[in-house]
Amino acid sequence: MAFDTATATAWITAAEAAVKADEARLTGLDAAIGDGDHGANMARGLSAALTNIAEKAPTTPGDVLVSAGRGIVAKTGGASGPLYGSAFRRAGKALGDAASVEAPELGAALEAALTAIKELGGANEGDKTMIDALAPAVAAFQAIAADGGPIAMAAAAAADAAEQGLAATIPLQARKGRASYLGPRSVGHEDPGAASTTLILRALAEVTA
Amino acid sequence: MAFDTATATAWITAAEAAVKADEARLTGLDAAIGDGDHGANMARGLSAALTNIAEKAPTTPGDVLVSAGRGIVAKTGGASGPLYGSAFRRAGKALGDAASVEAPELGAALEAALTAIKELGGANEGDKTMIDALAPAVAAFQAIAADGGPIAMAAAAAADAAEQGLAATIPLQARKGRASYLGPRSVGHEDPGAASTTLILRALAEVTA
Amino acid sequence: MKKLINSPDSVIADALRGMAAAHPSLAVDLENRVVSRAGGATQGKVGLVSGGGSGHEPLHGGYVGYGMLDAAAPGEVYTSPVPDQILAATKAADGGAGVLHIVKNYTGDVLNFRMAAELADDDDIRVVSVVTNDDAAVEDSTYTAGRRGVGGTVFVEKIAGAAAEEGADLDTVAGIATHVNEVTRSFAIALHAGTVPAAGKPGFDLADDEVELGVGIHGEPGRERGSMAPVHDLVGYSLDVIHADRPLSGDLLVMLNGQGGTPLIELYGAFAEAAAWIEGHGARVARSLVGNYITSLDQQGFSISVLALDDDLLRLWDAPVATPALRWGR
Amino acid sequence: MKKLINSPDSVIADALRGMAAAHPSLAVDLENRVVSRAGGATQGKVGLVSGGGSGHEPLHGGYVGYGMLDAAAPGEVYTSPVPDQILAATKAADGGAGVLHIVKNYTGDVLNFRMAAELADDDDIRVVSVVTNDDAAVEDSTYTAGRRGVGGTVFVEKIAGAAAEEGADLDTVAGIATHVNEVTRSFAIALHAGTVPAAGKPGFDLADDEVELGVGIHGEPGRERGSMAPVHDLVGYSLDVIHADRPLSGDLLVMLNGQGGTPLIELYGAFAEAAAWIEGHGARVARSLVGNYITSLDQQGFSISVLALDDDLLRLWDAPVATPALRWGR
Ligand SMILES: Nc1ncnc2c1ncn2[C@@H]1O[C@H](COP(=O)(O)OP(=O)(O)O)[C@@H](O)[C@H]1O
Ligand SMILES: Nc1ncnc2c1ncn2[C@@H]1O[C@H](COP(=O)(O)OP(=O)(O)O)[C@@H](O)[C@H]1O
Ligand SMILES: [Mg+2]
Ligand SMILES: [Mg+2]
Ligand SMILES: [Mg+2]
Ligand SMILES: [Mg+2]
Repeated sequence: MAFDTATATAWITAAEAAVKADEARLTGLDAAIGDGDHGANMARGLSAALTNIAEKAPTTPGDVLVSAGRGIVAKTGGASGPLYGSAFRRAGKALGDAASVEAPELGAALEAALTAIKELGGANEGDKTMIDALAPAVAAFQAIAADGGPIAMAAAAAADAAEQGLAATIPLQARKGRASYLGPRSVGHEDPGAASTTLILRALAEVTA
Repeated sequence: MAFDTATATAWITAAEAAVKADEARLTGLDAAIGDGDHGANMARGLSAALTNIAEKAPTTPGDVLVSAGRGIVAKTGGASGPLYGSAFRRAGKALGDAASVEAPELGAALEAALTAIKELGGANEGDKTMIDALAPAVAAFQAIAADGGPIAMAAAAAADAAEQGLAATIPLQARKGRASYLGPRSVGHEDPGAASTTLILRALAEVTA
Repeated sequence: MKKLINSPDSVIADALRGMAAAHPSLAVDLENRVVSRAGGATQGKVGLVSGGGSGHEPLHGGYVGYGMLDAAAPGEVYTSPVPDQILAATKAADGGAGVLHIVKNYTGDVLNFRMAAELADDDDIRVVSVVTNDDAAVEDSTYTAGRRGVGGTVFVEKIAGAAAEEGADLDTVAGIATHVNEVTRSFAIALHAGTVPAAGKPGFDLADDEVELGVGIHGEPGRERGSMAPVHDLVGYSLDVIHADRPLSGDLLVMLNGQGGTPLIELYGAFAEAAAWIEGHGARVARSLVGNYITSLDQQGFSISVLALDDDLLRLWDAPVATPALRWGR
Repeated sequence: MKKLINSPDSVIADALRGMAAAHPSLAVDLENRVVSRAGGATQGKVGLVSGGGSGHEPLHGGYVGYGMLDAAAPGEVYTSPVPDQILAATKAADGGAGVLHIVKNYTGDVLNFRMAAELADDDDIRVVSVVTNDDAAVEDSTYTAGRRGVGGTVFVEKIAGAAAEEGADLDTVAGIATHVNEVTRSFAIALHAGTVPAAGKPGFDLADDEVELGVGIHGEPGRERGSMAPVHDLVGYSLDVIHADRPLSGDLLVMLNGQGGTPLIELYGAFAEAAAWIEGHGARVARSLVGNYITSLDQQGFSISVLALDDDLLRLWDAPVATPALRWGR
């Protein structure tokens, strides 16, 4: 299955539903080591992404992701708004104006998203952020794509890797974002942004399965 | 047993101890239909009475009560400060400069206290105030004194009457003091001032027994 | 109970030390517990004194200064001050033109201020007392203690203070204070009771779906218990009570006051509802205050006070004032 | 949870309606969520914009007015505003002499303000940003997000605002703002967490004998949990941390700030302890604020912010200011 306009739209739709279904959990994670708004932020942001997609009626998968990113930046606020917003926008731009792409292009788009987040936020692997879920996921996706594997398989592997990355944030001490203010007390909790990244990648796996 | 300087001083001492021992109860009654400070007010007031007696070293029972009243007015605040303060002062003045008095004079002094409270606060029997304990107590005291009964018997009867008067405040709706703001919701509770009056009269019965 | 205190016994003394350290414009007599203007009484000006139990901050100490009070006498928490203390405040406020006592209608306050006025009379200071009783929650009757003095007291202190600063004589200032009280009505609703330090627990318990309607400023229960509702309804209820008691029309001064524990963002939300209600009834918010002006420790809830303005009252309200809690024009 | 709101979703919109109704000196753009001066930007003056999550009232909207901010952009509760909104505030503040963004150091605030500055650049508005990070509770390091911007932000807004009003150019105003931030340190302790309306319960739970030491302004836990103690000790602990980080001496501006749910009488008691500590260490309280200036909804607790004054800072602090929450001199 190729990644086209319909699939891209289905991805954002599924991501929004997944985040809304798990809004309370995301908020709870953020309350423990942040300020307790990550669930609301992501729900608001992905709703705005859907609204913007509906308004813009994009005709390529790249445009779908750019529209999603713009919607997220415009309405989310917080750290996750600019970070996820730039990520989707840069992923969309990486897809160019192709009507449909295969695994290698989608893998490159996901890598562009990761780079956007790193550039904007200045964080790296191990800082206990969404990067700790996204970076291994991108690597897993690209490994399968490089072997000629289909998008479905790559996306499933990415979601699994994100989940492991999420679990691996538990023993980390946060060095970026609000959780860093807690110092050693940030240890022992999942990072909320890594949790939402995992949900979003699981949604990709589901709509491409 | 006559009412002399030592007895008067013992009365205030016992009253202070009784109020301190029951401070939490008085405060609880006041929290229900007032502002929850009657226990603290009475404890502060009667301590001040003792301090003033110690300072003035009065040599007549009348002067003991005047000193107590002045101490109470000067340090209590609230409704009970002026009311009890005036009551003790007027009772003391009624005793004149006698070195020792018998039941009829002490009864007249208690009546002067009642009159002082009525004049100052403008309340009457049935308004759910300390008057509802003091008025029947004065009547009981004077009845026995008029029959030639001793102070001990009169004081015991006064304390009993006060207790009954206190119980009788439960079904009343307050018309004076803070509890009046509650309207019908003041029904169903003992009046805190009637409760402290009962304690003070019971202390009189004990020190004269 | 967790409180930012040293001990329940030291709360007033500690707060007075803090006021002294924070406000060079104030003279704080720690011994007599009197807060007055640092410069002393203004000669030839009518002096204004108020006081009452503590726990209502910034009332009254925070309203001492140019254009408002000359001295305040803070009692124990929720307990009126004692006569000697009020006398000391009266002396501190006396500039030779007499002193106005602004007394909230509570038996304790009324009696202690009355005794103080008698003591002042012995010292040849002429005192006139005005008793505020603006609380529309309480049924008024000559057979009872009558209505409580609540938020309208802030209006009385500001407006009478401005009149005194203009040079009005004692009877005129007292007349204006009386008039302000007469044209003001207040109503309050509590969501969660405050905690008196000496008591150690909230004055009453409310379930999550309950409110107290018609509370005073001493953490006491209200005239009835009601159901929790959106702020639109709670504010509407309050203004309905006020309007039924004294119909609202024309230009109004409106205070949306917090009880100490409600965040300012919520008070602004409540004020939005009040303003909409008032416009909807054909009246107009000409002046307003939104914030914590007369509190009940950390109680959660609000009160609304509404005063019917005329040109004189508006001018006096707008006149310069410079106190810790209310300041404009200088 | 009981809150004086219509619904968790409407809290910001309702509060902005209330601010609009309460303060004719403000223009409130309900659509873009921008609070600015009613008269519009002052031509030729450097514009000052701040913003951040809501829930800290009176910060920032309450500091819009003469001598302080030109515009504020309030986000959702505890969530930074979005770039378009900050851009709208920047345009409202732009009088042709450039605009200063005063940004508290949080990843979300920094990123959204950075994006807004880029958008403003597209519109040919010159923007300089100053990021405040005065919280001595957080260990500073280039490997982390660094320190939080907290109470010192109020000082920055006031003092930079005065400089802009005097006619200083953008780089000068930014330099002063940077300097104020550098010479200010803050520390906060919470007794009871506040409740975010959308969350419906307090951000953390504390036992009756526990406090959170070194909290920020977003209801988050502090750097460690400590034992409840007399206010003397809690204030002393806070000033020890500040003093160890930047020794206190000379003339100080001291803010004893409430977190929204602590009564003013307790804040004065805390200020008494702060003043005594400072005198005891040979420094001097030259100016002070005591009250709720940067809050965390209904959280109970306090923060202390201390700024080392010099003649210029003192003059700018004393300069006239006329905003809803801070006003003197006019
Ligand atoms: N500098 C950063 N780089 C990457 N991710 C970050 C950074 N700062 C924060 N995050 C992510 O953002 C998440 C918090 O998002 P959110 O709660 O929506 O914003 P805020 O912290 O402003 O309240 C964190 O859990 C973390 O994963
Ligand atoms: N007008 C009055 N006449 C007589 N007693 C009164 C009057 N007003 C109040 N009281 C008494 O005072 C008691 C309350 O005293 P207290 O709690 O110490 O003062 P406050 O009401 O000022 O807090 C009431 O229970 C009542 O018995
Ligand atoms: Mg968050
Ligand atoms: Mg009482
Ligand atoms: Mg009382
Ligand atoms: Mg946030």
